[in-house]
Amino acid sequence: MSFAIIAVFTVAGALAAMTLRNLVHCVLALVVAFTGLAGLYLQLGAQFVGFAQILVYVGAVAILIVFAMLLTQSHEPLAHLTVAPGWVTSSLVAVAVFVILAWSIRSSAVGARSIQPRPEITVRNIGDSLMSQFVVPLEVTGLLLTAALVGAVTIAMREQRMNR
Amino acid sequence: MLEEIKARLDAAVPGCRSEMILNGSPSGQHSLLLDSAHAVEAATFLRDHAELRFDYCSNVTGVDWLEAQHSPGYLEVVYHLYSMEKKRGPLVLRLRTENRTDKVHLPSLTPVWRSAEFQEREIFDLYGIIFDGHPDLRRILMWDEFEDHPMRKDYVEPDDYEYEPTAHDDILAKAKQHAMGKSQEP
Amino acid sequence: MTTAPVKEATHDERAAGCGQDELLEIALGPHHPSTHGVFRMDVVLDGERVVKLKPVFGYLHRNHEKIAESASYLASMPYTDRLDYICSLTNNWAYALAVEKLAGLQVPERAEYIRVITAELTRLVNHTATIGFLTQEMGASGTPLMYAFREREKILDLFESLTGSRMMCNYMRFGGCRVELPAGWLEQTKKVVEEFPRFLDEYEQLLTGNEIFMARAQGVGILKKDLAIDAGVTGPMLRASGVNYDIRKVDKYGIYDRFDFKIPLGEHGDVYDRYMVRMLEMRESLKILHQALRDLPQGPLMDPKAKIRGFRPKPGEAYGRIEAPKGELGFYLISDGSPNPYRYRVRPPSLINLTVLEDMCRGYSIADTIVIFGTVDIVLGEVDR
Amino acid sequence: MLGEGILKGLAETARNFFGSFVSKERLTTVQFPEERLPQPEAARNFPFLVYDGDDSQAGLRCVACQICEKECPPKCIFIQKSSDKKPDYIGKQQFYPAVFNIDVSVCMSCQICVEVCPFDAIEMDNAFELSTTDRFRGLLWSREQLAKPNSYFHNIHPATAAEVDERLAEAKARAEAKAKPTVAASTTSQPDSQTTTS
Amino acid sequence: MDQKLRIELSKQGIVTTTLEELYNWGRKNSVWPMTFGLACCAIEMIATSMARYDLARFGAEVFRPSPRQADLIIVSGTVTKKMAPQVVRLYNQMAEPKYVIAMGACAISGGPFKQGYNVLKGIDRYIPVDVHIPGCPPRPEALIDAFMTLQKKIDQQTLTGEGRPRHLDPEAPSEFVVPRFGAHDLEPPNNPEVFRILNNIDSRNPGEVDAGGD
Amino acid sequence: MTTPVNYLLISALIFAIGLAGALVRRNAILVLIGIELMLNAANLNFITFWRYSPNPEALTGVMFALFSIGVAAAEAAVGLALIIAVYRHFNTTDLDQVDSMRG
Amino acid sequence: MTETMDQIFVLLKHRILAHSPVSVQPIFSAALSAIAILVVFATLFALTTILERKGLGRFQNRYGPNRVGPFGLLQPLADGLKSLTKEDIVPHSADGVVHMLAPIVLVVAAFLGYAVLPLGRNMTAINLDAGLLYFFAASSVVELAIFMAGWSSRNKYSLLGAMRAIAQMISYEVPLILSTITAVMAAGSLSTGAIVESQTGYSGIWPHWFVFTPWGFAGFVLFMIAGIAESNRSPFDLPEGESEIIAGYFVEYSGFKFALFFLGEYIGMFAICGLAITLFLGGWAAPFSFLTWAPSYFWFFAKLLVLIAMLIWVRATLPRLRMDQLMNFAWKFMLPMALINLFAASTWHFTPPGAIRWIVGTILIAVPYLLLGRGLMQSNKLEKRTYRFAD
Amino acid sequence: MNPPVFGVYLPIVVLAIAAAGFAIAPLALARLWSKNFSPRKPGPQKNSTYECGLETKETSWIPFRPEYYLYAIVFLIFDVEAIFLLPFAVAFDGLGLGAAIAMMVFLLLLVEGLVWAWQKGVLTWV
Repeated sequence: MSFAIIAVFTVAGALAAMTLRNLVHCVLALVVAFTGLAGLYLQLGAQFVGFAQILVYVGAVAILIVFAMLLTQSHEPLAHLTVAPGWVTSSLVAVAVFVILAWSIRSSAVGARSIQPRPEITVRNIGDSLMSQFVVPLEVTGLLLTAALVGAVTIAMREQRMNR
Repeated sequence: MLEEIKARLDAAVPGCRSEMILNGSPSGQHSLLLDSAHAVEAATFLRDHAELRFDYCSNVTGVDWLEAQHSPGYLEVVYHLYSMEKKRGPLVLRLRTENRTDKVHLPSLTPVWRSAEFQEREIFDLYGIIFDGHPDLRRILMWDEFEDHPMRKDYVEPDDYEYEPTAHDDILAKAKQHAMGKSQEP
Repeated sequence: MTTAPVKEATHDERAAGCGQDELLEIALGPHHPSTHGVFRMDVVLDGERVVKLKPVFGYLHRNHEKIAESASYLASMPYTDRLDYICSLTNNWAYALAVEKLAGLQVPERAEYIRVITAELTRLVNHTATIGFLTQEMGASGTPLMYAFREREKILDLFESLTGSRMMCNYMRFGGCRVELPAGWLEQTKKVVEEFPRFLDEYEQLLTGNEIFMARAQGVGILKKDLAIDAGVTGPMLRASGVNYDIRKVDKYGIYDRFDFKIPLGEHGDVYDRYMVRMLEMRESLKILHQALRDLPQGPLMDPKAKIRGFRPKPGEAYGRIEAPKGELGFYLISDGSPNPYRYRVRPPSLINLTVLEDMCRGYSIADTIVIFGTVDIVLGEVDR
Repeated sequence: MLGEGILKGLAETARNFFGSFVSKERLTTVQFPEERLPQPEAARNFPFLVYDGDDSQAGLRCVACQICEKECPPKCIFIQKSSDKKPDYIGKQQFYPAVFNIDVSVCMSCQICVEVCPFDAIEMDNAFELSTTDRFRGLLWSREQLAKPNSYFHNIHPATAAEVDERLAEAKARAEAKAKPTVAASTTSQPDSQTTTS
Repeated sequence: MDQKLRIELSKQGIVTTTLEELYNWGRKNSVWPMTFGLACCAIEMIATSMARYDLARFGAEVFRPSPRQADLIIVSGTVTKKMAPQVVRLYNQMAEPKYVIAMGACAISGGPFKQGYNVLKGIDRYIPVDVHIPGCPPRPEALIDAFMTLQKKIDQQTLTGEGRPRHLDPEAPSEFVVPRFGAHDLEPPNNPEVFRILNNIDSRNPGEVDAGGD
Repeated sequence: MTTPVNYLLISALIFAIGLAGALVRRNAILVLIGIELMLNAANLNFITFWRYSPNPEALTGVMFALFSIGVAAAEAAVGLALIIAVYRHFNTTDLDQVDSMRG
Repeated sequence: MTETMDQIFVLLKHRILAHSPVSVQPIFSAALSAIAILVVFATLFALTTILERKGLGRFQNRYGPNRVGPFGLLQPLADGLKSLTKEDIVPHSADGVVHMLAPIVLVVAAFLGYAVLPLGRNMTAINLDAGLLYFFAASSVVELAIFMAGWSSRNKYSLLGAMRAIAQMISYEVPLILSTITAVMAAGSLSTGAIVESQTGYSGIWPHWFVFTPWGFAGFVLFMIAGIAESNRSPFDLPEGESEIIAGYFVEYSGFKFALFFLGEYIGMFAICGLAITLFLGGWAAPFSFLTWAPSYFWFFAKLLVLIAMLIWVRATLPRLRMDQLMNFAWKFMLPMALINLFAASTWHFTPPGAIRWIVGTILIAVPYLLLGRGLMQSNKLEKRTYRFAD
Repeated sequence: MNPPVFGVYLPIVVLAIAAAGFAIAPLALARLWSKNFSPRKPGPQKNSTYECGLETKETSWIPFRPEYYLYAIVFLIFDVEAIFLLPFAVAFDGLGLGAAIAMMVFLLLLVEGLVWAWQKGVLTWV
């Protein structure tokens, strides 16, 4: 039952995020979708990921989007519902993708898998494996984050500060 | 001292036609009337002259001389100058308009002393003297839509006495008249 | 608050760095918590930086000059209280001084001493209030202001028992003062003056070394010496910029040449200097008060030549000025021999000190603007009259 | 060191906080309706008319000379002179105010009316609890509302009142000396001036 | 009328009365003034909120800078004609229930500056004033006294019926005409809904003047 | 009992919605939002497969999701910075207009 | 007896649950906890508003509210009633739905954090393994609520206030999280319960609170500073800096919605204080071993009140920072200090116990503090000045 | 024993719902009050945007500076970093010096970014 509730929230949020006219409303709907996804992670027993999802996506990415939006959205708060010229085709493509995915999921053997007993994964487990098995990806991520920081800042502040 | 300044001024700014205006009160603050065409030049001289150094313009005032006292009437601007460096003053300068109605232009001394900026705006607002060369000549105290110059002696106030508990002399008359006018209306 | 009209930028302009000229216009006031009443500043912001600042006046234009021109000389005296309503006694003095010059009245010595005492007390009142409001503008939640007003109340009590009113003293008359000191007033004043330095110490303890206060005040709102002189800035603001000009010393009006006091001068001309100059000036005022209270002579209070009713000075004009707490307060009077002044003009220090507001604020953030504005120390009654 | 000044400031406020529980100096509040600050002798708010004796109207010292009306800076006094006369405290026949209104919604408490009054008939009251919900009925005071007995004056400004009484007694004595024959008549008509000077 | 109905009605009456008392109690003890100072009286208003007089004792030290959150506008000082539209607009933007204290001579009638060409002769020309405090400026105690007068006034207001205050009456206006700046004066010079002029001026008996408005 | 199929279907649905949005909407920020949604759908798949894998004790799925969050965050930062740069250049975030104004 | 007093609420809950059917027991239990949290902290909010006003009064030489009810204690009730009956204004240009939702989201987000706060022994609504992360996740929603409020009002002051608030909150969130990591390292868990448990021991009479270590003390101070900034309290109350931007993001809110913002802010402040207690001040543990007889929740709330009093004290004293100074302080002082503290903490764990540990730890923190502090002063050109006098 | 809905997270959900109810209830009550007694009286003046008592122009668009965005980027990066730091901290006492050094390297990378940003003036509020 809880799955149904969360799923409805998530999908509704995602749908709203993609269809609402007002950009801010879109972001708020997106937040609902993110939160719903976090709920799904929690349902699946990935507590750490679930909360990390909220912290990063709701607390940071959404804020980032909001800032970007307020920076770029200039004169009227309403974004007109502009759609690409070939929106019918695009929608059809998306529907097709969904149908194919759904069909493959249905027909695959995954559904038959029964759930394993709840694994006792704690943050400590994550930490242990992060610092042992995944230490290289960790460093790479660090590098990536630094690179992203440098890149994003350079792109965003180009012209701005240089002019001053 | 004033004579000395006048002599120097006349020598330095030949066309300034300065004129001493004597003051009858015990304060003894006599003033110099300047020709408006040379006022900026004279003011600059007074400010920059090494021995005079009237670097500080304290007070700028408008005066409305109605026709009754001085025929024909005119508007006057009075500047009180001091020297911060030499620590002396005041030197009183006067500028006059030609009349009170249409020829009310005077040169602005704001380029010489910035402290005149708001005071000249105020005089423009309240007396209607137009200062040529003022950087930002707008109304300062009254709202922009206002049309009159209230400090002029012949300004008529708007009649807005609705009810006067202290009905008093001419106010009483006004209020009575007003009340009567209003009560006749539905 | 209006948004600047967005220009239709050409492609080239956009490419040159769009978003550069997108300025925000904000009106601070007339109803704004920290514009000391009904002042208004139209500020143009680039981000948070002030690009342009236009003061808008007149929201308290009470036609003081016009009213005074249709009233007798005496009747204007209570109106002067309401000019700079924080320090009515110095306003009284400036007006009385101008009229005395106009009519050639002599003030008895005792009255001069009392004038000095009340004027210096007024300076304390004004500076405490100013500094209190300044901290309020920096966002302190009332405490320094409360302490400042705590001390102010003590002096207001003195004023009340001397003149009958806390704020609108209406005490001085042409050629002297209105009433004799009440019994016990001198002792009470001495006590207040004795205790005042302790308050100053506490206040400095609270603020002067406070890092947040220093960060907010130092290097903010710098006013250069030359500009200050050019723009006719007077009072503590001028002295904070390093100009040694105090009318008490220059004109030696009243009996100020008899007292031993110094003029504190700032170097940087920033908010911190203006704050400190006021603090130090209060200490100097206390010195003057000590001396004046010690030396107060006996004698009459009024020039016998002075008349209360039917006062008609000879035709002529006079400009009298004093060092009011906010700067040079001058009165310019033209008499035509009638009981009313023909022209009555107030030279308000606050208005003219505001001339440089834009120059001081340009380039600083909007929060600084409020603080800088606070150190200009204006009172709207005087600015708009 | 960073934070030193902040700590000093905190110490200062803490001293005031704890001081407020022990020292009167650090708890300066006067809880108004219950506690009241003493009003000094000179305190002034609005003018009132002094009367001698018991009759608040007949005993008014005011002779409707209208000087205060003329001198009042905000022009808040309105006087209409009576057509008949009545004897004043020294027995001289004087006009009296048929109408004496003060609009306290205009009055600026400047005390000039008191200063210029040659008869000490108008004095400053120090009552201030005058807030009203009705501007028109509550703030225009008539002769009846303005009249207050001399004892009240003594009550609020004892020193000034004593001075005034002395002056009046002197004037009266002078008047009596000048016009001996009418003394008897005037004292009978004005018995109150005796009581007040005592 | 049958007994049951009467009991029922009186029960409702009790409910209304308790509600009314509670409502008035809450309102009168939590009057938050707006940070709004105009002139000299504003200094005394500030002094009132300072330690010596401490308006906070009445729970009224919460000076809200935004009119949305304030209950009381203390018109403290001279309202000039240039300022009048702003004052009225601010008053209009306040949320009901809202109260006005006209503090000092200038706010009530223009006071000493009444003769000025730029001074509004009483703020009650445009907005309904609840309490007037004469004085120039009134002492801080006088403001506290006015505050208590306002509390008393609030306490006497009824929740329902004819005599209910303006903000409970759906018919009564909640915002008033904001004057415009004209070429010589404000337009309109007053708001007839608030300020009803008097028909007969009788300076002899001011107490009996037929004051149209209130 | 919910089966992995439900989660996977939701994931597919969100992916499709994100895809549709990214393709249909012309506002650059909305396109980015669409992409974020797709990434999240993928994350959900990771977690689901981890949870229903024969050996959930191996934290691969969780770690993958964590790293994916980090990478997606970096992507969002750079993407939005790009949008801002584009906006500054063309004064619009409408991709069509950007397209037509190129050159 | 002590044990019973300590666990009285837990026992009470169990007693109540025992009488309910098994199928609804979990939901019932959750509801009981939720209601307890709401009631307790809403009451605390009311109490704090009046205590703050009275306390500020005392700092300022006056009484503060003392006329409504006994000692003025009914003041919050009157304020609440007033707010309830006040007209609710929604500006016509505002975004109605978002305008309406913002205060609700704020209150919900502010309350969510309490789920993991151990209010006493065994008194945690839910003991999550990733409790701390959950707390931060929940509190990050507050930013969004503030943005909603500021944006939906369509008022420039409120939008400016909201942007300031968000910029401030995100800037201080980094040092906030980093300063907690030291405690997490010591406790070896993200679970708030476990963190408190690890501090419950005593050496003699002295408790094993993390605040009594160099890194713990530094962490606590950093956490509190960042926490004050997170909850928009003075001297970091720029978003509602009334001397500049009127009332910040809630300029346009009236009536009870405005009250909800106040509630949300105070609730957020309590949560931050509660977390500080949990992380550094030993949670519900008694301050001395001989005081353990008092119930655990008593100690929690006592510590909470002390921290709140401290915040009031700070508010009564300090002026407000400027926006750039605020951001500088966050990024150029707080963040480096938090990182250094992290380093100091890990060094602490790798050095053997004893005096050397203390010396190294203290130096590792004090030296950078002095250097950074001086750098901060110098980069802003702050100095003590002397003045000259003219005759 | 796992509760039927929302698993162990039930208390959170219940708390959220209760808190929402806690916020909504007084709002509903206030609405009820205004319906019965004190009518809401919107008006063109009253419901216009507050701006210091001046008239408003119907726009709320403020040109924001990119500073906000730059800070947000740095924040985002450090937020993600915290996500990795937290599990490390939890497992810290069980890990050796090597892991700590690995984490320090990770941190150092980010600090490097911070220093770069600092030097670039990103962290300067304009």
